[in-house]
Amino acid sequence: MTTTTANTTPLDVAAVRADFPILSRTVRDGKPLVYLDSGATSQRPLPVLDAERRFLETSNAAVHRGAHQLAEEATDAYEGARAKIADFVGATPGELVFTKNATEAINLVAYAMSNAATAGDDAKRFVVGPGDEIVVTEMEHHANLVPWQQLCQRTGAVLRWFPVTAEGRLDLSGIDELITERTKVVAFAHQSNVLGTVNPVGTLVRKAREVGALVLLDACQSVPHFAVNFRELDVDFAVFSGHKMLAPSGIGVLYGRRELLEAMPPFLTGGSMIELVRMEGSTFAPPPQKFEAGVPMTSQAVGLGAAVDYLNAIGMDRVAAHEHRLAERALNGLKEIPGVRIIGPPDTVDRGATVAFVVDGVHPHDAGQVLDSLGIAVRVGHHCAWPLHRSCGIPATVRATFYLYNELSEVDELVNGVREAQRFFGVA
Amino acid sequence: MTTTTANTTPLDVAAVRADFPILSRTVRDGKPLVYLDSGATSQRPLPVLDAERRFLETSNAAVHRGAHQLAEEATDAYEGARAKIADFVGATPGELVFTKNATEAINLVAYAMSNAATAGDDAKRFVVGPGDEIVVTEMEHHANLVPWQQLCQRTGAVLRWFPVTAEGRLDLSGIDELITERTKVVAFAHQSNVLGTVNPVGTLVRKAREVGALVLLDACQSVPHFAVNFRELDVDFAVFSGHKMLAPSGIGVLYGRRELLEAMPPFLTGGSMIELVRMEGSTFAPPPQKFEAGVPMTSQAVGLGAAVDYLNAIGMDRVAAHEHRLAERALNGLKEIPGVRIIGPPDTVDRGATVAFVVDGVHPHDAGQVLDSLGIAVRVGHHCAWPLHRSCGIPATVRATFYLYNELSEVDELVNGVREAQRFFGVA
Amino acid sequence: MYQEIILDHYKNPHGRGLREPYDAESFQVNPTCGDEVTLRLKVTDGKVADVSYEGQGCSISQASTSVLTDLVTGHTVGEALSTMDAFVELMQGRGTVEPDEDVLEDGVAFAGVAKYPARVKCALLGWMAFKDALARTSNEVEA
Amino acid sequence: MYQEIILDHYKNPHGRGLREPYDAESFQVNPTCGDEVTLRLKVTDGKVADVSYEGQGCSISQASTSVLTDLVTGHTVGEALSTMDAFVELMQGRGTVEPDEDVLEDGVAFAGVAKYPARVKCALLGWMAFKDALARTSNEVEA
Ligand SMILES: Cc1ncc(COP(=O)(O)O)c(C=O)c1O
Ligand SMILES: Cc1ncc(COP(=O)(O)O)c(C=O)c1O
Repeated sequence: MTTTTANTTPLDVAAVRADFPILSRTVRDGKPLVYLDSGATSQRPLPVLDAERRFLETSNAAVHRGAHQLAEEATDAYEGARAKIADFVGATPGELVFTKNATEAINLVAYAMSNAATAGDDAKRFVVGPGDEIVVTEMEHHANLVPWQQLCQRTGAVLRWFPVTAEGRLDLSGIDELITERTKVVAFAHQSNVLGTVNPVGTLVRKAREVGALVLLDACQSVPHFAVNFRELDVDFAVFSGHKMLAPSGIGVLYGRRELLEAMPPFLTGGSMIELVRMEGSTFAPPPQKFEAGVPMTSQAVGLGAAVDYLNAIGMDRVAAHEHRLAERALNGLKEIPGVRIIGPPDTVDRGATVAFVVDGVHPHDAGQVLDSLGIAVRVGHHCAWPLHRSCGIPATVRATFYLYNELSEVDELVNGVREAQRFFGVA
Repeated sequence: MTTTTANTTPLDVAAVRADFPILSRTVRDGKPLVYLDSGATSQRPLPVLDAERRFLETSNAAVHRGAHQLAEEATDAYEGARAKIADFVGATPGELVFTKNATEAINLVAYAMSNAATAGDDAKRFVVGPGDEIVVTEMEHHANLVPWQQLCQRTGAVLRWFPVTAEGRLDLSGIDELITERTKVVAFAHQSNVLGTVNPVGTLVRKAREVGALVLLDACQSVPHFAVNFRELDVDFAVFSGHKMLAPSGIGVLYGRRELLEAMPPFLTGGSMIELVRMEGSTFAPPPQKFEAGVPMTSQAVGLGAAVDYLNAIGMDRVAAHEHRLAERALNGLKEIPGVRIIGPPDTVDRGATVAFVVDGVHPHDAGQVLDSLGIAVRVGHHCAWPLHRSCGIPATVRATFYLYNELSEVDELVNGVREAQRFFGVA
Repeated sequence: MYQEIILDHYKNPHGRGLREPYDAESFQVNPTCGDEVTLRLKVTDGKVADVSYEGQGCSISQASTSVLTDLVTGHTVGEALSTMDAFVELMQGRGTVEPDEDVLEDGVAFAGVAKYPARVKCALLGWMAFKDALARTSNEVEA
Repeated sequence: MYQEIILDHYKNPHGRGLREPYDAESFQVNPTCGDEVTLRLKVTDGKVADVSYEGQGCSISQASTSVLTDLVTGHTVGEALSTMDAFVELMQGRGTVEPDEDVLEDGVAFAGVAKYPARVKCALLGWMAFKDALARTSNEVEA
């Protein structure tokens, strides 16, 4: 994660905001919208909206299926987007599978592994069963936890996990007991969607390599926010979602090392992913097609390609530097309020612009409601990371997440809003 | 299927076409586009494009997850769309699951059935294994074939199928031998995507009920084209795709009878589909949420809702009547050409506006290429129904598929184009 | 939406704490925020003899459960059910339902909550537990 | 795109039919349209001694396989591979590659096909079978 600001001119946030029509709307009786929920889903800039619309008004057709001009143009647009997105994360197009969201991408790997049991010799290396273990962490989003619980339920493998320290870091002290010869997969978030913690990918990858386990990186909260290169990180699989990085909903990405995607059995089956189909049985296309059954999310891929162009034009280092400033200001501002407790690392070292907190005496729902009445959109609840909240001994938090279009002044509004909530509930 | 035109004023095709920007473009050096590939994917009218864009510019947020105003509006838009779409097919909102396409919807059922083996007592009725049979037909799209082959591979069940007659109808003569006490699922297309044949749902449902088998209807080629009511058809499951009915890509639908969706184990797992999550295990939300893991296709659902509004405003009976006229003209026109053979029923009885054919002495690819050079977009190949083509003894066909925006004159252009292809290849 | 009445019930909840004896217990959780309630119900001679509960949650869920105990305790099961129906109707009415103060008493204070769909689940959490507990006892009650 | 040369090869394919003896056979299919080719290869003393094939497909796939037999038969494996590379490059060039007639002979007629991506697979079907067959013999050839 690059957080040095030395060589980058600061982001012109006002110019960026002009690209996002929704940011100029008002909510709750005329309050300007302060959107601090990009960790759940981001907003879309005009170039992304326009790219998708242009595609639909000029070149829309089923891809990889037709021989007419529209089908050619659509296929080019779809595959062109794939190449661009692959490049954005240090992958080749053949290593990039489109899914509907990151959740599907993780399920794809988990199901391919249970399918491996009946998929012949090539798939053997993916088989898991009794005696095998899958390792996750206690800070995972449900999307990177429940599919592995279910894989274990289907196969008899056992799920194990890294605990989290009081400061919101992974507790790696038991790494040698957790990641062992029995470990088949190590799956973890690059950046926590609650704590903001950026996890030590290198350490976990090295250990996994030692024991021959596969590594799956949940990059949902990293790829949108700083420059990420899967090849350099040396992970086997990685996933992220378009809607969290200025792109349409309905599209996610699975990255897989080529040789793994080649050997791995398919997941969803149907049209476009086959080689030969007979009533008696079928064979399958090479990756990535093997994992893309049915008519795909064509215009959404085009939109994600446009989002990548947009982010590249700004520069991910600049995005990261801006978010660094936002996170710093939020942490400092909130820490000054008596009765507010940050859930996650207290400083910005290896930490993104996701700030979760609790307010003594004010339930997160109530705090969120007061903020909402001021036009400030945050998320309250467990943010699909219920076990993490349990391990912190709290049912829920308030979470503010920032992105390239947020102003420093919006951080101040958040801080003032929290004070207002305290006043309202008589705890300050 | 309603094909009587008596009480319906004919469709104003010119007015409809004005809603579809792409239809006024030209291809191949200035030829007006004649789009006859709606069976692969349809085009999108302005009201659908605008609805999605309006949503993204005003109310976009993660649904079912936030407590701020945008999240409320987004959730309302998403659930409002679900209610509208459910109503369109005679279902209740709780019976309608959003998937990325119809292919995922079929896979969902097939995987839920193999998951049932380890999902406890509630799921028992879905378990399949050695000795059980799944029945499909030889005219299925790969999407309604390969997932069942794979289910059989995972569980040891056996796949059986109805053959197709020379006229392109289901051969039901062996129904009593095919659908038996061993049958767990009968899965078939409402309308074939190649032959245009509309299958006898009632006969198959009655027989399936007799033996206690579940019925899955592939309604991809029916819901877009005539009024369909799943409740009245009395099927257990049904699937269709948005992109074939004027709506965005990236969204499909699974219909399931409420009590089945309640008992059926989940498929994709992750955020938004849970009830309680602990590291040790999780429980799941009621349907439809149970089957919608992760951030869903929000704006796409809104688009599909708008497409349903658009179709309702025109009236599905009118759409069907118009397509009936198109099919009749195409069948008559093509039948007159020596050397052209229709693959599928020769008349319009129980038959939709999908016309596949071969031209003696001209390979479908070559015929398609000549048509493309004239601006006519058809599809060539096996149309993801390879076994059907094999059973007809042909590797491929040319397929023209019509929709509400096609003019009768476009049918004539197709017929003339086929004659042109014959001339070019010296066979007429 | 934060009426004084709601804040009063939140700060000074009525009938809180789990008590014996009881006929049925229900545990309910709001899966989006993790709020939970455990509610016990004692029915005697067709009447709600006691409702006791524990839970963690926001002002809305805590206050509405407090109001619940006031509204149903001492009433017949039939009366309690129709009060519940009225409260559910109010909450799902999106702000279009005019609450009847004779039936809902302090419950009318929640009319404003109905305009915030995400909070409706909070307001109904305790009521869902009550409904569930009632269902668990209903065989005995009817017998 | 339908050059006379292509139509000639389509109507009068060269070297068609499956022949013995052969070192390797390859079956290739175009999964989108079902076109298929079975190709046999005989290599003698490092030279392509015979290429024979059967198949069903469009004018492009049939003609390009016919051209293939002309271009590789009698040439060393090395020469055949570099001809193949040139043909593949031409086909994947989207119409931007200038074909070398000395190398590709009748194959230059396919330059126009390169502008139709969906047909490129047709033009390459026979060549992929040739490449695959060659790979299957290569151990012996190199030994
Ligand atoms: C009959 C039929 N079934 C299933 C499908 C698969 O639909 P999708 O690709 O949208 O999942 C199609 C269309 O491709 C179809 O025509
Ligand atoms: C860390 C993390 N992983 C996974 C997901 C799941 O992403 P999606 O819902 O787009 O599948 C999210 C976001 O919801 C996330 O923040």
